[in-house]
Amino acid sequence: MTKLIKVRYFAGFRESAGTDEEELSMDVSTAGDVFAQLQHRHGSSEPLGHCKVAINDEMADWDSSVKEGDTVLLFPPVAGG
Amino acid sequence: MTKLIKVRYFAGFRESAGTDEEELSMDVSTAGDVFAQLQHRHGSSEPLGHCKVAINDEMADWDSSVKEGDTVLLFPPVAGG
Amino acid sequence: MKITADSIEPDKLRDDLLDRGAGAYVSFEGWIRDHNDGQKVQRLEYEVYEPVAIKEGEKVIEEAKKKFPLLHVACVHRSGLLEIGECAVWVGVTSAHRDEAFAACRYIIDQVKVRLPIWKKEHYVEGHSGWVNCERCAEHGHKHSVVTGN
Amino acid sequence: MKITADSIEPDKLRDDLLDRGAGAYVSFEGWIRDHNDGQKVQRLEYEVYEPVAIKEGEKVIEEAKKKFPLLHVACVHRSGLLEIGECAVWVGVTSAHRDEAFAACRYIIDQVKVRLPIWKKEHYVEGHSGWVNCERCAEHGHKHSVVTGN
Repeated sequence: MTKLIKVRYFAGFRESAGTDEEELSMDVSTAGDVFAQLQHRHGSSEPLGHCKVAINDEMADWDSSVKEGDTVLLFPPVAGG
Repeated sequence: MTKLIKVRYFAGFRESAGTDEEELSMDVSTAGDVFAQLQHRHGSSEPLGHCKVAINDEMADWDSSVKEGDTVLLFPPVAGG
Repeated sequence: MKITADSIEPDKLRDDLLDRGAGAYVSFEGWIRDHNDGQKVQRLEYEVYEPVAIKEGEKVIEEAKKKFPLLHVACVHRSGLLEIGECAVWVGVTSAHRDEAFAACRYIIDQVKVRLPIWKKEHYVEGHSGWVNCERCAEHGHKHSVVTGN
Repeated sequence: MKITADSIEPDKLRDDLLDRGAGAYVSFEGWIRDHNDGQKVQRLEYEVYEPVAIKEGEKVIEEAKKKFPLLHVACVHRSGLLEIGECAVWVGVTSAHRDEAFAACRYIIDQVKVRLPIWKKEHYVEGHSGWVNCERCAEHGHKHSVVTGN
């Protein structure tokens, strides 16, 4: 089912996407689906296992479901400190 | 063999000896002998294993030998920090 | 948990943790090194997604308080451009005894480094720059995604 | 290794350890708690035999430097009468990475506490006082030799 999803990119992902956010109509059910489709679209090779995701500013899992109107935040490997 | 030994007491040992240092003529060969004789003399019950000893300002072992003119420093259980 | 674009002042942060019941204070500071992985670093740029970094940092602090009997805990992380020698992250912990202060301080910095949405881009003396990948990923032999020319 | 009768100022001591190659700074401070073993403490008196305390402290620092790849290390211990909340001992360590900074800081404070000729007498709110026995002895259920009336 196609949903309108807002996607936000950070750090290296923003650089490969060429934008920090976009609104997309996507046929996805989980956060992992969003990652997979956008990885293909933006040609990024970062493995999903190294990345993290948040939905509407809450940390989420890759199998968390995504619904119409959600904002999905794609975090490349973090490196604080 | 009897030797002239200077003995220095610290913390609780000073309090039980009633002095911080004394010169004694002792029949001893090791630092442990000094400890044993003075423990008896001053009625202290601190076990040797909890205490430490230095000879002439260098940390020593209880079986280190003591010679004429040495200064033996008797350290009750330490508690820095 | 605080994110700040201003200099971290450890002595002031320490004073907020004073407590008559505290016997131990342990602090960690992460400083900007002049080298990493054999490359000379000129400065570092931290990108922080604050809304989630703060929430996740508070979660880490709560976890530490549950695991260890602590009196006070605080953590501050910088954002923006940092020069060599600057403090990028500070963690301070007080407790009655030192065991738990050391353990909690270590727990917090370890978790902060791998869980908070914070990224650093190293700017090298040679002119290029690169995003530094996470420590855990590094263990899998997967370290830099170098971007040249900036 | 330094023994001092004056207040310890951690922020100044920290600044002596700054290094462009340092990525991690870990510090430990021992503060005077208002209680110990269920007794209310009013103040603490540290007796230090300086000639041996300094030698033994330097030995501990050298051991830490051999065990871990450190950049800078320092340790300061107070002597004399201390009030609740005062810093009795400070240890600061810098290194490239945090593993060794945490491990070395911990090693140094642990050794300082059991090896240096330093004794503390607790003065209790109830009026009596007592020499505090070493931590290791305490493990053998042998804690205070209380002297009453002072």
